[in-house]
Amino acid sequence: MTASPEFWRAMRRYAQDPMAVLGAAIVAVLVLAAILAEQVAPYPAHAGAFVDFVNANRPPDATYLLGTDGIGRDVLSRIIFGYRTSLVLGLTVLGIAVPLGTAAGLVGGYAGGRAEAVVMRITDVFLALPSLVLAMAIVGLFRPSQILAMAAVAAVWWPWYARLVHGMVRSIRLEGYVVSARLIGASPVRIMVGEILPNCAPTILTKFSLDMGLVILLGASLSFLGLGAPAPIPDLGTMVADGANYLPDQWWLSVTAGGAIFLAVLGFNLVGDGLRDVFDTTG
Amino acid sequence: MSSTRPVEAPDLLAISNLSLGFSTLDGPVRVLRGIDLTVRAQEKVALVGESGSGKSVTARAIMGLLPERRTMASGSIRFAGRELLGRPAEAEALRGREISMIFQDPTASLNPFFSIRQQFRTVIARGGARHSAEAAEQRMRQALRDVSIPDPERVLGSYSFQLSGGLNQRVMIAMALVNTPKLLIADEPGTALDVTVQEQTLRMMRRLSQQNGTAILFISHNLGVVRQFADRVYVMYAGALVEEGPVQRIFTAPLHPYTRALLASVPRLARPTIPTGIEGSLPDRLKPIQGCAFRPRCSLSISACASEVALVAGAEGHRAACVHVVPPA
Amino acid sequence: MIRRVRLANVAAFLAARVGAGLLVVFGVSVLIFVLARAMPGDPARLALGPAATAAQVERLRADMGLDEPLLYQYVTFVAGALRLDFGTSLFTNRPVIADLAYGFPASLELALAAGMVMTIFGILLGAVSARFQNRWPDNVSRILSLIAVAMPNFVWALILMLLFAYWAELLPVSGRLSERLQAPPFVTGLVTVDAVLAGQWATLGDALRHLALPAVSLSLPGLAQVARLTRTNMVDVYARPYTEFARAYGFSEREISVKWALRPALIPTFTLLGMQIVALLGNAFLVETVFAWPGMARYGVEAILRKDLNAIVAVVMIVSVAFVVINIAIDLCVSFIDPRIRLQSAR
Amino acid sequence: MTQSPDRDLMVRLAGPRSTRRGALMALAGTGLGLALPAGWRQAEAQPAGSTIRMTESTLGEADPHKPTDVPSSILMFNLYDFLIRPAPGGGVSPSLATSWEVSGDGLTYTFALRDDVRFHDGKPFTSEDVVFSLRRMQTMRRGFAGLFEVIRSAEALGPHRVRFVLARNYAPFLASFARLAIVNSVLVRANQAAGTFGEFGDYGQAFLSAKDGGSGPYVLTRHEAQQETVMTKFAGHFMGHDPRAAETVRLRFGLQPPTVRTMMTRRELELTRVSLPPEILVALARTPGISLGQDRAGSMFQFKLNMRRAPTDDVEVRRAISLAFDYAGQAALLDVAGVAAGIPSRGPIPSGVMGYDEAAPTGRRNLDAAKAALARSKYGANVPPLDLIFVREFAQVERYALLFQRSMADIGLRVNVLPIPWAQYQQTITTAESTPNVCCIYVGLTTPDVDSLLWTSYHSTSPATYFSAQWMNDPEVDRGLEAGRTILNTEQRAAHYRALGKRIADLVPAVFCYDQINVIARQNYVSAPTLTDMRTSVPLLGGNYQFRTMGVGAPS
Amino acid sequence: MTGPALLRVCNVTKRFKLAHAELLAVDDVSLEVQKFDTLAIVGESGSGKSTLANLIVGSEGASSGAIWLGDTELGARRDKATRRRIALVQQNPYSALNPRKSIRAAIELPMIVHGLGDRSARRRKVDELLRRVHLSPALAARRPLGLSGGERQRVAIARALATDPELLVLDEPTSSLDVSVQAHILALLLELQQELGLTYLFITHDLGVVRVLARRVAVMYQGRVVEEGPVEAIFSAPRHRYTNLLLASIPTVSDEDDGVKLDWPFEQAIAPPPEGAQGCAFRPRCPFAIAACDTTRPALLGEDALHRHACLAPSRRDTTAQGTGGIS
Repeated sequence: MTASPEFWRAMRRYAQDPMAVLGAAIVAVLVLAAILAEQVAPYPAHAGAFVDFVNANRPPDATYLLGTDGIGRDVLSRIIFGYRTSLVLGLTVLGIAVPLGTAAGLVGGYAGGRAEAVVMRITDVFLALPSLVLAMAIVGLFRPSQILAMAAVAAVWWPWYARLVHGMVRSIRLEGYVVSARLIGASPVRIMVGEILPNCAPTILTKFSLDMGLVILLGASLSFLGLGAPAPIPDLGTMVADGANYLPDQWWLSVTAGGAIFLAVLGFNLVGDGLRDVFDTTG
Repeated sequence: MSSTRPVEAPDLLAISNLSLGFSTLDGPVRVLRGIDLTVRAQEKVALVGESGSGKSVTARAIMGLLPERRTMASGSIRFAGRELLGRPAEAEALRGREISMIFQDPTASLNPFFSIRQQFRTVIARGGARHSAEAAEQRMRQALRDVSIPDPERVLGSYSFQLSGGLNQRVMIAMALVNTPKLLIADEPGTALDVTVQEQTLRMMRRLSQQNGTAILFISHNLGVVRQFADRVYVMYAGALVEEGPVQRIFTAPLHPYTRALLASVPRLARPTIPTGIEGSLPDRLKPIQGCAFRPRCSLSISACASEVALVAGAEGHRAACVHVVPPA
Repeated sequence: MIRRVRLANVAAFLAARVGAGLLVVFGVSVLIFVLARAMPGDPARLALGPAATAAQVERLRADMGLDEPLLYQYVTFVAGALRLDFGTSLFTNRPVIADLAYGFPASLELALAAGMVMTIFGILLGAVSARFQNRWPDNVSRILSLIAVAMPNFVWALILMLLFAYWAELLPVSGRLSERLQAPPFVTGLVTVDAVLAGQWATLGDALRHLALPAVSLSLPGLAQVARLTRTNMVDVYARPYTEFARAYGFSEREISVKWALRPALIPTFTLLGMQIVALLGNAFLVETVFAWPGMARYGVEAILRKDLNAIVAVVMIVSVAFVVINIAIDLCVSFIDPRIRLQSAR
Repeated sequence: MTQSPDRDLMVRLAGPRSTRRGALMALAGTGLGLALPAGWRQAEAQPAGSTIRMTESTLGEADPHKPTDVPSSILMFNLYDFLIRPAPGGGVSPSLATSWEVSGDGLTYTFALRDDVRFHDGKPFTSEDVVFSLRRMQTMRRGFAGLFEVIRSAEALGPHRVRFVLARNYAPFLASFARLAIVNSVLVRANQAAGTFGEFGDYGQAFLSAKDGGSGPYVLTRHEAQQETVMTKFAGHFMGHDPRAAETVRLRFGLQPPTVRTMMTRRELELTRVSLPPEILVALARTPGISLGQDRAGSMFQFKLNMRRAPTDDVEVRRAISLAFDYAGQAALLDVAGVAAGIPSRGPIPSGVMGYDEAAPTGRRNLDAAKAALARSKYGANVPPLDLIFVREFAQVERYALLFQRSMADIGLRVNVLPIPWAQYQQTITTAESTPNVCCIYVGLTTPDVDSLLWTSYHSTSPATYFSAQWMNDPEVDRGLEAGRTILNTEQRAAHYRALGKRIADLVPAVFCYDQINVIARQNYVSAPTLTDMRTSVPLLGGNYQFRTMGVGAPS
Repeated sequence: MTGPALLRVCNVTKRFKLAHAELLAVDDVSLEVQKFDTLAIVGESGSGKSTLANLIVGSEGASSGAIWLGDTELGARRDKATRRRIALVQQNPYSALNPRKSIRAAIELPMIVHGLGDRSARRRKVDELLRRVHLSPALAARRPLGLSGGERQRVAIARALATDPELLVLDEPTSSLDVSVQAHILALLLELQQELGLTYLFITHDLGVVRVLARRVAVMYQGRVVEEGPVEAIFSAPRHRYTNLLLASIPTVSDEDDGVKLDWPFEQAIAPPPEGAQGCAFRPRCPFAIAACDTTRPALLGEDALHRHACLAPSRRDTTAQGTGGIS
């Protein structure tokens, strides 16, 4: 797809908001760090099978900028690799939840009547389930595994998208172009995908970026239940959760990992806010 | 400056050389370019122009309703001698007491979460005088009866979404006038309503302003309505005034080519002729305007139009910003 | 045409909501029932331990009805559930309902308190943000709410505990009441409410002090969401004609922000709160763990880990019923805030 | 080891703390918006009185005849009495039974019982209660019931005499009685509900799950599975209490390490039982008024290797693993603020237990030998990766797991490490197929007899528990274990088990890491001899938490 | 000028069920539109004109009665062949175009849905349609965002023409445009009608526009047609008082246009409509009512087939206007 003038206009508008630009910069740095972790991290080996009890629990110093954990691993290196895990977690969960929720919301919102009632009641059922319970139940069905845990989280995450999209579809379906397409005789699928979906996309994208931060956080709860990434793969959520056990003496463990999550949440939130502002006045 | 105008009453509202700009994400936008406008006490003045001409912004500038932080303004807005521009506190002190406003869409303008009574009571409290609950109630009822609402009690207990647009319009007029303001700004009143209701609204405003001695600044894109209502008319185009004069002269002997073209665009009931319309479109708001803004669309444009054109006085307080206007000898 | 205030509208609205709620509860019950039984691992074997004989396991399975057809099990379960009989917990060997009667009020009290903190401070932050949009109070409040959302709430729990209990020793660390105090007579199970009912003010104070840290840490991540939503809605409401109307008619800016614009902006916030309550009850597990709060969430997690079928199903059902009830309550609140719902016939 | 409060230290502490407190109070006032009247502050800092509050993991039922875990054992040891009790340093000593006679063929045991014992409700203890308790255990077949399968008949020979006839020789028999809690038969019968046990209904399960039915030194007064279990002193106990024994014991469930740390510092806890991360223990050791203690419960830390799953089904692979493990790295982990958290193991039998071979070598790393062993294995160079699970709740185990992973990397073995919650852990190891290659776990004696550890771990017919995660099926070991039960002579038995231990070690069913000592923290005003004095500690899971023997001074 | 009617609306009624009542939006309406003719349906909000348009374009189904397009009866469910023959131009050009799709995609959609032409044929057709509505084909690549209201409405008209329809339903096509732009759109519509031989059904509340565009007018009030006839006759000599009121309320820009005056007090004329009255719905606002107006709902009748009205006491007019018939 070639960049339309509208795209560049949106980019210009985005660039006007310093906070949004800051957010984009943070996200860009984090994503790059995650991709290039092997090159960027001071001690790449510390993300793998590594123990060094001699250097365990060292507070931040020149050698280990953010200190070491109880196993003697460099916290900074693990945070950089942790971004990789967390981003994969976020993308996987939302990669399942967003299409699922969007499809449900589209169908429910556009079909109306009985189909809508059915879809929205199913959505409500999932909303009424405690997410951790469902996650654990699904994981319980099989073996504890991170992929399954992610699928389970996605299972409780999609209703939010379904509701969001549903609400938008309810109003967009009354727009002139949708009415027009319907009167022409366009099929419901064509209308939903061709006419309505593109107009939901900005809002979905905005929520997507906001949710990235939240999903990263959820990793912490999952690892609390033993559903995090398998050791020794660093995972920001697990690092916060584990590090919290050593508060307040080894404060740097959870504080730095928490700060890393904060940075990601902040970055994605600012990007989301910026996107919303851009799309708000465009749409 | 007003030497050619017959002085009937002191200026209630005097806007001089008002320029306004907004900073937007796409860049700065100039919306008003040196507006001079006066409303005398008890006068009915119309500000007419198409969408994007800046007439609503003018109204909001007077009321002090523009977002301070993103607005760049220069010039002066004086109300009864007091400067309002850049002094939000001054404007706020006047709002709802000395100056009132009616909006285009009455139903959307009333808060659907509060009953008419709750909103009306706040408006009355705004009047300054302390009223007992009973007295306030009486005043609300009387105000509603004044706008031909036969059952004020029922209306007061209702919410805007329960009432018809016409009824909401009357409620809003009653609220606007209950504190006997000196100036009423009416922004496209009744545009969203049916013609019969619009007609009724105009009649009511005319009657009440006469009763209360309220001056009206009437903002509209509908030339027909302006003709029926106003004593004096300002015509705006692209953020600037292009013509000003008594209503009769504007409609019978318009001076500016834009005014003439606008009048020619209105379908006529007497003849099934196709109105001519105006070719082209409004200038880009992000780009600075040089000379007459109407020049690209004007069939009469000459090279002189490229330089700044000031309002030139014609007969009977009639002025227009066009190089073709010849001032009377 | 002025429509009369129709209570019937509210009643019809409520009836529709209750009906939808029942459907949700039904859906949840089917889902969790099937899920619980689809879990691998024999709950009977797990409960009886490795020493039990196969015959013993069979007997327990039969006692639990596990060898009946699924549909029959479900019907039996529903029949029991309607009498509030969820069977016996395999872990505590007590009726599940007795365990829940102990844990649920504690969790509910925590979730409600967190919900209140979340609502009040979230709306406050959001309203301040919206009123001073893009100015420093807005930025401060947005950063604050981002900080709140950037830590999982059990980490908040630990941090707050260290700050206010370890260093400052201002607030208690664990439990619902100090050991020296007797719990007030059981009425609602919510210690604070029961203390008020019994007029035991010292107990109320103590309960509130115990509640403070868990509730705040449970509320923080959600608080940010409430603040964000409130901000968005209020910005939207500020852009509405009726806000301009209010300004034009001289309503004071303060009054607009605390009354005329706030109320319309609260509707979506309230709806979010209703949906958040499940998250609160669910996440409560982590906070309950840190503060040794004797709640249901911990019980639920324990039940899942131990495949305590009856307990799992009961916990989930209770949560979903709480979800439905709280959402109906919120809808009712909303219908009183929003006269359009209360008065307008469905058109 | 001072038992009086350290006032000087308290005074020293008050200084810096108060400034921090001031700043944070402001924070509390504004940040939390909780306007608390001044009088409410510090309400919690009441004297603990004679209370012992101890951390514990969740405890389902209080029924003494069902569970097998440590928390339940502790409850059992304090609420109930037993015919015998484990003696410090191994062996048994009289308790409810004053003496016993064993017939020449070793099949008949006759116990003389005390006649001065009363249950908590005042009912005198008789032989009927013993028989009832045994029947209940045998019938319900829960918990440690397997220990009593060997009993062919039990009969009361009088109110204070009871006789057991065994089906075969069973050397560990006497020790088994450390796990037969004697319940009040009258009380239980009176409270039995409908159930599947014929005239015994539910055998009082519903009643005993949360109520007291014993004669032990403490009475169960409150049992909330989710929060705490409260016991109060039973003044009429026949063994008596330490003069300063706690009036109340509260077991607090599921507290997180930082919570424990805070509560210990604030003196809202007297004793920690659940293992804490070493960092927390170090911090607590530095805290005035708190010192560390050791729970020597005869347990061991092992990496159990699944002998029926590739590649750990090959003894050479297991040997390679055992040789590759970094024992020196482990040694570094065993020092917690100068207190040993364990001593290197010398085979499958923990120190201080019959059969322990002091001459056997401790583990030693030899990478060359490990690589050679690996090369000898049927997998050669292509050894598939190993799955390792550990219990999440055991805070420090992850380090050993990662040390293991790191060690194996040196001989080219990949290890996938997975932490699993305890309840799921138990489920994962129920079959050989679902059991991963490596299970890190603590195992210990459940009765004072070595058989209780070895049989459950290594006999091919023992039920699937976390003990047996190596799935050994070796006829020679089976025979050795069976023989060990028939040898009545203590000396001979010890020699037998030393030999058996060697045989087991040769099969490398596990990496025998260290004999675990659970490091605990306690307030100095609590005296707990079993946790501070090696000579009084009992090598038995949960055996060292006898609150009767602990004392509480005034805190400050 | 009388040929076969292209559109016939026969006794069509549409009821909406509300929570506590039933709304009769369209009440027994019969109308015909000749081929190549333009019928304007005028009325205020709530008169039922939009509902009638919805029934004709098929976004809703009638409660009773029948609508015929030529020989085809139009139900709510229609096949594509029928849908092709009717196109709708909507009121709001800002909502009529999908902001996320290019102009080309918008105009192409009907062709794609109806399988008209291949890619390149469609491309040519889009360019041609754009030229036909006096827009540059270069616009095709753009999105609606930068377009003015007038340009958007032209695009919407081009889209409506994409399937070569016979009947164009114009739902207030100029009411949200500026008057200077409106004039161009009106001119364009007249031009297209002449060039393409289109038939227009024109829904509006703006009588000024009607004068320009329509040849016949139907005035609706409370769901019923109260007057129907040639545009000159209606404008110069309305028979129904409601038509009279509408005409008199129009704010005009010159004295010349103030032909129709209200001959009873305005305040009375705008009294609120009654609920559930038996007789003529306009009765409470009408000072000329006779006794029968209270009980009889007048039928749409007239002296001749060309000019009908539903009034028992119509205003008496000199029939001078009739002589001028015919549209220039």
